[in-house]
Amino acid sequence: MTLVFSFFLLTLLVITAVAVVRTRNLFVAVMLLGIFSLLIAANFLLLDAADVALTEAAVGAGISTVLFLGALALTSERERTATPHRWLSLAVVVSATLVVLYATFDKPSFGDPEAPVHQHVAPWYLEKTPEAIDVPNVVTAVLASFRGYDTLGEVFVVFTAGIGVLFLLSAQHGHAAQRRPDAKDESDIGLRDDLIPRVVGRLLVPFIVLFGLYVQFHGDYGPGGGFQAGALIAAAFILFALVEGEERTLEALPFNTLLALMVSGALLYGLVGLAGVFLGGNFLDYSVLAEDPVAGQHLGILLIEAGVGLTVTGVLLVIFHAFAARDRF
Amino acid sequence: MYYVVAFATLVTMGLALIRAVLGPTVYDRVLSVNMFGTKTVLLMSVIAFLAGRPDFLDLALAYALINFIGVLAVLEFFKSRAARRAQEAAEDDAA
Amino acid sequence: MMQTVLDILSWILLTAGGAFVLVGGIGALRMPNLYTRMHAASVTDTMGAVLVLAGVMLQAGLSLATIKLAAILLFLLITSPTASYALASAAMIAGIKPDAGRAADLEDDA
Amino acid sequence: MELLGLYHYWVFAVLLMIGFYAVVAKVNLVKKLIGLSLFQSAVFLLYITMGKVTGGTAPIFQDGNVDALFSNPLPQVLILTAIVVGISTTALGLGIVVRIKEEYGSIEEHEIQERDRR
Repeated sequence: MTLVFSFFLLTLLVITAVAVVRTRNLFVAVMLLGIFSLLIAANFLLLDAADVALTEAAVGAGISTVLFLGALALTSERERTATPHRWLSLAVVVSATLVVLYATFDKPSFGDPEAPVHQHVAPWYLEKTPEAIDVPNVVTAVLASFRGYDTLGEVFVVFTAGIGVLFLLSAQHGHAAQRRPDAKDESDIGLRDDLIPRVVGRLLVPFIVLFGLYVQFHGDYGPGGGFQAGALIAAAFILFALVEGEERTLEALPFNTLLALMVSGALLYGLVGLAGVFLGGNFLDYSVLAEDPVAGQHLGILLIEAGVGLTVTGVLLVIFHAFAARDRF
Repeated sequence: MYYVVAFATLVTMGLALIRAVLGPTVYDRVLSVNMFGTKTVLLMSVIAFLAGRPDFLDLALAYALINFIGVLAVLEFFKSRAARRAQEAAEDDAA
Repeated sequence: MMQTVLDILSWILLTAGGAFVLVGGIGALRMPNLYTRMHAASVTDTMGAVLVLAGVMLQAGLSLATIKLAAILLFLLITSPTASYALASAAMIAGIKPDAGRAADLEDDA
Repeated sequence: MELLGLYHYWVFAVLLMIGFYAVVAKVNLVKKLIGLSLFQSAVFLLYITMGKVTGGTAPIFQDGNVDALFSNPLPQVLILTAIVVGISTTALGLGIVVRIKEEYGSIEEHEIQERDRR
């Protein structure tokens, strides 16, 4: 029966995607992208991927909409020109689709336990997690411990993307501010005039942060972890910025603190890895961090998840502030 | 019984999607997104119990907490656009 | 005995909730203009959500899940009217006037 | 039923190519990025679909029950990190588009090329 639900959601997904591409109004495309994200998160949940669905929820529900809207405010809301060579592109894409569809016939049927993906590595992770790491959430165990290198790389990609956005958008920062000093005061108040969003927003911010911390530290036992928590906490501060204005958010959490968060998270991750080397193990081998290997694993996972959470929060907020600061000039 | 609710929610999602695709104004689309959000919360709570995994409720909780940020961002977007247009008009008048 | 009563009660709540959700969805599709559609959509956010979550809560019994469901319900009841307010406010700024007599709407980009 | 088992993969293929169409055919740079994120989501869907095992449950042990049938945790790990990386790189792309708009006054590809030729 859940398979029927899944089919229905997937069909809606395709309709949404077609609508996203067809509309010439970019604002509408962003709204439809929000629906797309909700649908794909529901699909992930039906496919047993609770952690992935939580990540999609944390990122897709607030942050990506806010970022796209910020970019639209700085560029334009409409596609001005019609698609050139439309039929040629369509022909190319349709033939490519047919090739990919042809390839799917070699795929093992949906949910087949005998499929090649399930034969190698994954059973080993499921078998070893209880004895070697002893956390209930196998996804967290694989993410933070078995494949710690991989996650280290991902954290640095996120970090680099944050630095890239800073380089691109904070150029001429001071210069532009001098150019139009009056523009700042009028558009920076956010929704401070709207009493209802302001009260509700202020009320919810602490709860979202609290939930973010729960997701961060409960990630060993249920769906969650640093990536989801970072996105949730960033969403809380973005909400605060929406209802109270940029200025006050930067007072509460100054830009330099955000940079420090970003850097310290990545550093913490790397240092935990190095600590393993100095204590006589391998890089990112947490077993040597404590007397008991399993306790060492727990400590290591806690620390690197904290590092991930710090970096993701820092980077997402830095990106948000970079776009929002441009908006005012 | 969960199936009845899940089915009703899915059909409503479909209807909301039709409204989002048809428009006609951008605000109808925002309305659909918002409706979609609450429907997803309901669907996820029901799926959590259908699958016998109450820990999936964290997801529904996440959506319940942060889904309205998108709509607030839309309001902020239109307000600042209106302010920008008013300012541009004032500058044009001055020039 | 107690369990049966609870089951029946929760099934009634769930079915009624499903019905409200469906009605709201049909309303959001069929109503003539933005503000009336918003009115229909909010039925699913309030009545639908309250009944469905209450029904699920009765099934969950006294556990952590019930507390989470209560939190979900509380936050939904706080956030969805706020979202409706924000949407109506944005539409008003853009100049869409509530007009019961007019069936059609302005086009995109109004 | 045999064929319906491939429905998820078909949806993947169609979504992938819808995103691809937006990237190759559209001239608006923001639209291209939106297409790219559709493309990306399609890949996420493929991975998670491959990880699903019929009758399995999410790979989180409940009450110490380690012997139940679980879906494959590995694709979930890869995609979980990829989603956050995806939003950061999309933001980077949007940052480049914003700078292009500031320098060229347009985000339509052919207008940018025209200005470059001058």
